[in-house]
Amino acid sequence: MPILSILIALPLIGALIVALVPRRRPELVLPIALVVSIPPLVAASYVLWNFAVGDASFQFTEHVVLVESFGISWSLAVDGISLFMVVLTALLFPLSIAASRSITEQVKTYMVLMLILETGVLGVFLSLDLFVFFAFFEIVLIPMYLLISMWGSDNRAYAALKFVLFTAVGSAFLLVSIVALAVITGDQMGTFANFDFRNVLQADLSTTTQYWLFGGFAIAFAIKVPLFPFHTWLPDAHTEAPTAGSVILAGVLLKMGTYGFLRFNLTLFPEATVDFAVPLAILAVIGIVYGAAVAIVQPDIKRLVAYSSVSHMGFVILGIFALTTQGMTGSVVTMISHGLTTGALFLLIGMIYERTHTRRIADYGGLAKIVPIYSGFFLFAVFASAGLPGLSGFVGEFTILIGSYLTLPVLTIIAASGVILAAIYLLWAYERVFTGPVVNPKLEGLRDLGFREVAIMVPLVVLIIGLGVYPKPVFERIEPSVGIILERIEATTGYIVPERGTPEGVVDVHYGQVSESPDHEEEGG
Amino acid sequence: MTVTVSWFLVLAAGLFSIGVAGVLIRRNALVMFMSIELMLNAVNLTFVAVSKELGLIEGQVAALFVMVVAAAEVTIGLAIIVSVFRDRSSANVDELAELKG
Amino acid sequence: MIDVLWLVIALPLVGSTINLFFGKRIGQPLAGWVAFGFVALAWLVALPATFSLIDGSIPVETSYLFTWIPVVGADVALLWDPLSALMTMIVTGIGSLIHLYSIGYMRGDERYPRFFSFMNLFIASMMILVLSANYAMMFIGWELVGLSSYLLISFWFTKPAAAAAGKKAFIVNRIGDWGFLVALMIIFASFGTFDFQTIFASAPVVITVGTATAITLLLFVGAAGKSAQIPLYVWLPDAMEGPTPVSALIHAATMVTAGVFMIARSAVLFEMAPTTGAIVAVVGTLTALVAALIAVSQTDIKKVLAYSTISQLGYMVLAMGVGAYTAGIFHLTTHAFFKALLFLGAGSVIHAMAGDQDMRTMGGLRKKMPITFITMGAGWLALSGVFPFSGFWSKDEILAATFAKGGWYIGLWVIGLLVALLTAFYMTRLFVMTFLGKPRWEDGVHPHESPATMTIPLIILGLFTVSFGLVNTPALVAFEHFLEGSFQYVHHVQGLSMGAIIGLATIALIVAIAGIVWGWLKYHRSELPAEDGKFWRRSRDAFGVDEFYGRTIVEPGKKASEWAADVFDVKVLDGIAHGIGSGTRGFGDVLARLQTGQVRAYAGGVAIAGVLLIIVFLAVGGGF
Amino acid sequence: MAETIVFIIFAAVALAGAVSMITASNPVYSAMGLLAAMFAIAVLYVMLDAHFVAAVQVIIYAGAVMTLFLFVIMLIGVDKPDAYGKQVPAQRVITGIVALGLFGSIVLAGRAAWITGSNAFGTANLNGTAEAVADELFGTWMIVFLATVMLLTIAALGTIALAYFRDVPEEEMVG
Repeated sequence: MPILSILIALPLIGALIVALVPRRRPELVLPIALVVSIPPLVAASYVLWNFAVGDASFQFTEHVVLVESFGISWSLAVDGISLFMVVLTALLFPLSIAASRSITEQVKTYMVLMLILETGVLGVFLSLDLFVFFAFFEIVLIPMYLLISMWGSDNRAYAALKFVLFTAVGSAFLLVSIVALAVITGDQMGTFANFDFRNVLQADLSTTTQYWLFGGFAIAFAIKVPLFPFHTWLPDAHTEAPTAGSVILAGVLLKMGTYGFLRFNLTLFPEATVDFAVPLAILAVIGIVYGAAVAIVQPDIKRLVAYSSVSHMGFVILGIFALTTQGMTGSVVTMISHGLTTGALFLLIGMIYERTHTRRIADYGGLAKIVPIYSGFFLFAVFASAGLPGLSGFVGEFTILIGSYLTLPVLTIIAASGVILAAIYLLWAYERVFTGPVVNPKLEGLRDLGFREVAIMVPLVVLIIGLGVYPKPVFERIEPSVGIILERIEATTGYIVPERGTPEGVVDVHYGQVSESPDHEEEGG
Repeated sequence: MTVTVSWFLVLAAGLFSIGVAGVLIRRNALVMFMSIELMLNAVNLTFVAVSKELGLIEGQVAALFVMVVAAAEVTIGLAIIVSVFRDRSSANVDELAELKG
Repeated sequence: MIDVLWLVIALPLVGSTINLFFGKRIGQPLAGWVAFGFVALAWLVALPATFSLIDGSIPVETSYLFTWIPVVGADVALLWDPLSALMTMIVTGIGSLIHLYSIGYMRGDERYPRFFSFMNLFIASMMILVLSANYAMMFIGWELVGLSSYLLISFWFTKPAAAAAGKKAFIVNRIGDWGFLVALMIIFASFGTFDFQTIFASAPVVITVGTATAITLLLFVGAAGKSAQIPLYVWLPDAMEGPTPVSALIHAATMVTAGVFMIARSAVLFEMAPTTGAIVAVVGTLTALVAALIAVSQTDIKKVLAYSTISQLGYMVLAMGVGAYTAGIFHLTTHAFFKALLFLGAGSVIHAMAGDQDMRTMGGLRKKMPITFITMGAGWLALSGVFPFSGFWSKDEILAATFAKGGWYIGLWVIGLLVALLTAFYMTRLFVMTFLGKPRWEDGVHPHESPATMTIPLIILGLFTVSFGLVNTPALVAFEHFLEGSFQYVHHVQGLSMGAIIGLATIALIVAIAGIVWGWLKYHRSELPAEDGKFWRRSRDAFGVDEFYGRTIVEPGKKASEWAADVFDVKVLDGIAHGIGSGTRGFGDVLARLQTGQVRAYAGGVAIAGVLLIIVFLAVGGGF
Repeated sequence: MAETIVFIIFAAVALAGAVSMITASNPVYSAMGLLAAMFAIAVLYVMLDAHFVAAVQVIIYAGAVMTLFLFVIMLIGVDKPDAYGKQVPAQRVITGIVALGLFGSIVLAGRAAWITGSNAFGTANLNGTAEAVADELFGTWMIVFLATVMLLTIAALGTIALAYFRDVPEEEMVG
C-alpha cells in the first residue's frame, strides 16, 4: 500500500470534498473540513506506529519514474527526521482548522486552501526527489500567501507580499542549485539530469562545487527558518496572518527550513558543511540572543511570539551545525516541540483575539481573574516555550546545548543565555497581560474558554507533557537517522564527531552496584 | 548564365530585407502588415528553392503551412486593425502606445 | 523499600492534580486536608527507608526508573543516601506541618484549592530535586521548584507587586540556572554522563583542577541564584509578597536551601577546587553580613525574616566554602525548623493583626496570643544562637570550622561573629516590637490566638527547635555520623581540640547574648526609638541594590532591546530589504523607459538584433 | 537561357512591386505593389517545379488575402495620406542601413552554405504536383495538418469574437 502517496493525497481529496459543499450551507464547511483533515492524521499515525525503531534507512519507500530523460521521479520515503515533521503537520492542521471558527468570509476557499497547504507541506517532508521537493516547496507558498492576504489583519497585503518575496528570493537560489546538482549528477551517470535524492547522494562533487551549492541551498533554507539576519519577514507574516496561518507558519513552515538543512545541506555537501558550520552557528547564536532581546520590548503579543520563534529556531540551527549526535537529535526534538508550544501560543492568542480584537499587550491586564482556564493554559504554554524541564521545550534545548558544547563551547555558553531572556520576555508579557488589576473595562465579562477550545488545547498539552517526561520513543527514532548523516560527514571529511565527550578513565558505575570504597575508579580505568 | 537556386535565395533575401524596411518606416498598420506578408513570401520562396535543390517535397509542404499560418494571421490581424480603427479612427501605429512603460 | 521511593514524588503530584481539577468540587477546607494527606503520606513512605538508612540495614542505592534523554545518558533515577533522606524528611515533614497550618491560614481565599495544588506541586518538585541520582534530573527539580515558587509568590496576582515579585524571582533564578546549565555542559563534555555516583567516583582521575574549578564556580552561580547569595539575593525579600506559609516552606525552610544542598551533593568536585571554595566562603560571609545589616532596620516583620534567611543561608554557604559540609547541612536542618517556626509565627501574628505586617503598629501581643508568643520565643532564641537551642549548635559548628581553617579565614570568622551579634540584635528587636511593650494597634484591630490547625504546627516545630540541636553536639556526633555515607569521597580535615571548640562556642554565646542585651535595652521601652541617621535610612531601602541593578542592568538592557527592535530590525535589516526592493523597482523604471510602446521601435530592435546576431554567428563560425 | 530571362523579368517585377509597396503613400498602391510581387513569386514557384504551391499562392495570396487587404483599406478609408513617420529623424537612414545590413549578412552567411555550383539548377525531376504534395501532406504531416485546421478555426473564432464583443466600456479599453 503506497501509504505515503495516500497521505499526501488525502488532504487534496479533502479539499475536493470541501469544495463540493453547497454554497447555501456555509455552516457545514468547518465541520466537514475538520472531518476530512482527520484521515491524514490517521495515516500519519499509521506510519508512526509501523515505523521500525533503530532503522536508519528510509522506510515506506515509493518510487515511480515520472520523466525518464530528466531523471525525475515520484519518490517518497520517511526516516526518523521527517517522520515527526509529518506527524506534527498532520496534527496541527486539524487543530488549526478547528480553531478557525472566526473565519466568516469565504470559508470554503479558506478551508480548501488550508487543505492544499497541508498537501504541500506533507509533500515537502516526504519527497526524496529534488524536483518534486522543490515543486512542493513552492506550492506551499501560494496558499499561505492567500491565507495571509485574504484573511489577515490590517497590514496583511504588505506582510503577505514580504513573505512571498523573501521566500521567493530564497527559492530562486534553491532552484538554481537543485538544477545544477541534478545536471552534475546526470552528467556523472551518463544521462541529462537526475533529481533522485539517492542518486544525487552518489554524485562526486568537488569542494568548490559543494561550497556554491551549499550556499544556494543554505540561503533558501536560512530565509525559511528564518536565520538572523533574514528574519524580518517573520514578525510581519506571523502578526498579520489569521490564527491558523500563524500556527501553521510557526508550527510547520519554519521547520521546512531546518528540515532542508538536515536533509540536503548536511547530507549532500559534507565538506562544505564542516567548513560553514561555525559561521552558521554564529548566526544562529546571534539569532538566539537577538530574537529574544527584541521580543522583550514588543508591544504586540503576536510579534513577541514571532521573535521568540527566531530565538528558538536559532537553537535548532546551532544544534544542527554543532555536528554532534546530541545536538542534531536535540534539534529535531526542538523542531517538534517548537511546533507544539508555539502552535499552542498562537492558538491561545487567536482565541482571545476573537473576543477582544486587539493584540496590544497594553490593552490587557488582569486577565487571570476574568478567564482563569484560559490563563492556566496560557501560563502552561508560556512555561513550555520558556523551556521548563518536564515539558517538551526543555528536552530539545537541553540536548542541543549539551551536544553543542562538545564542539562549540563558547557559542553554546552564549546561547544558553537565551534561556534567561526567554524567561524575561515571556513572564513579563504574562505579567502585563494576565496579572494585576483589570484596568481595561472592555475586558470585564469576557467569556472563558468553551468546550471546543479546551478540546483544541488538550492534545497539545498532553503531547507537550508527554514529550517532556518520556521523550525516549522520539529520541530512539531520530537518533539513527541523524547518525547516518554524521557518519557520512565523517566518512567524506576529516571531521570526527565527539561521541559522548567521554575521555579515558571514566568509570561506568552500574546501578545498584556502587562500591563503598573511594578507590573505586580503578575498576574501570 | 544559368539560373541556379542561389539566385532565388538571393532574391528571397532581398525581398525579406525590403519587408523589414517596410515594417520599420511605415506607420500605417495595414502597410506594415503587407510588409510582413512580403517577408513570409520571401521565406516561402526560400523553402521552395531549397526543396528544388534537394529534391525533397517537404520544402513545399512547409511553404503551404506558412501560407496557412499567414492566412490565419491576416484574418486576426485585420480584425484587430478594424476594431482599433473603430475605436479611435486611426490606423497609425504610433498612436497606439498603451504598452509604454 | 527503596523501590517505593518514587511514591514520594508521585503522591504530592497526584494530590496536586486532584486539587487542580477537582479542588473546587472538593471545597474548603477539605481540599486542604487532601493536600496535607498526600504530603503526609509521602513522609510516611519515606520514613521507614530513612530509619533503615540510619541503622545501616540498607546501603546507599540508586533506583533506576526509566530513561529520560538517551543521547545524553540522562535517566530518571533516584538516589537514596543519607543526604537525600535527610532532605526528604525535612521537606515532607515540615511540608506536612505547613500544609496543616495553611488549612487554617488560607481559609476563605477564593483560590484555596489552587493554593494547595501549587503547594503539592512544590513538594513534588523539591522531592525530584533532592532524590535525583544525576545532575540532569536535579536540574529538572531545580527548575520545577522555581516554577512552584513563581506560582506561589504571585499567588495573589491581582496585586501588581506580587506578580512582579514572582516574575523577578523566576528570572533571577534563571540567571543562576544559566550557570548550572553551563556547568552541566562541561560535566557532560568531561564525563559523558550526569550520574552522581559515576562522576564522584571518577572525578579525581578524569578532570583537572582547572575543569573542576570551572564546573564548581558555575554550579555556585546556580546555587547563588537559588540560595539567594550576593549578587543574586534580591529576589528573596520581594518573594515575601506570597502567602506566609509559602514564605515559610519555600523561602525559608526548603527551596532556598537547594543551593546549599547542591553544593553538598557536589562536595567531591568542590573539594577538588580550593579556589572555588575560597570564593564560596567569601561570598557566603559577605551575604550573611549585608543581609544582617539590612535586616536590622526593616519594619515589615516578614522582610526582617527574609533578610535573616539570606543571612543564615550565607552561613550555610560559608560552611560549604570551608568544606564543613556536615556543619552546613546541620545548620540547614536546624534553620529549616526554627525559620519555618518563625515564619509561621509571623503568619499567625499577621493573621491576628488582620493582614498588617508593620511591626511599628504591633506590640504587646504577648497576652493575646500566648502560644504564638512562646513558640516564637523559642525561635528567637534559636536563631540568636543561645545555648542550648538548636541554632546555637549548628551556627557554632560553622564558625568553629571556619576558624579551624586558619589563615585569612580567621577574618571570615570575625565577620561571622559580627553577623551573630547583629542577628541576635535584630531578632530581639523583632521579638520585643511584636510581643512586648505597649499595644500600638490601629483602631478596629482585635488580635486573637490562631486556630488549632495553625498552633499545632507551631508547637511541633517549637519542640524540634528546642531539641534538635542535641543530635550533633561535640559530645554526640550522631548527625555527622549519619551523613558520612553521603560524603564518602570527601576527605575530612579535623583540627580542633575539644578545648578550642568549647572556647569558640563560649565566645559565640557571649556575642549572641550581647546582641540580645543590646536589642533589649534599645527597644524594650515605652517609646520606640527613632531609627534615623544615614545608616538606618540606607539600610531600610536595602542599600539601594535594587535601584542599582535597575540603573545598570535592567534599564540599559531594555534600551538595547528597544534599539534592536525599533532601530536595527526596522531601519537596518528591513531597510536593507526595502532598499533591495526599491532598487529593483528603480532599475525596472529605467528599463521601462525603453518600452516606448512604439511598435516600430520594437521591430527595429528585433531587426538590429537579428543583424547583429548573424554577424556574431559569422564571426564565431568563421564565415567571413 | 530562356529560364534566365524569365527569372530576371519576374525577379525584377517582384523587387519593383516590393519597393513600390513600401514607398507608396497611398495604401491602395501599396496593395497593388504587393499583388504584383506575389504574382511574380508564383511564377518563380513554377520555375522551381512547385506547381501546386504556385497555384495556392495565386488563389490564397493574390486572391483571398489581397482582397481582404483591399477590403479593409476601403473600410478604413484612404483619405489619410500616410507619412513615413517623424518620431525618429534619422529613421529612414537607419532603416536603410538595417535593411542593407540584413541583406548583406544573410548573403554573407549563406555564401558558404548555399548550393551554388551545380549547373542545372536542382534535381531535375522534382514533381510538385497536387498529387505529390497531397501524398506528403496527408501522410507524414497529417497531425500538423490537423493542427493547422484547428489554427484556422481558432482564427475564425477570434475574428468573430473581435467583431462581436466590441461594446466594451471606453475606460476598460484604455485601461
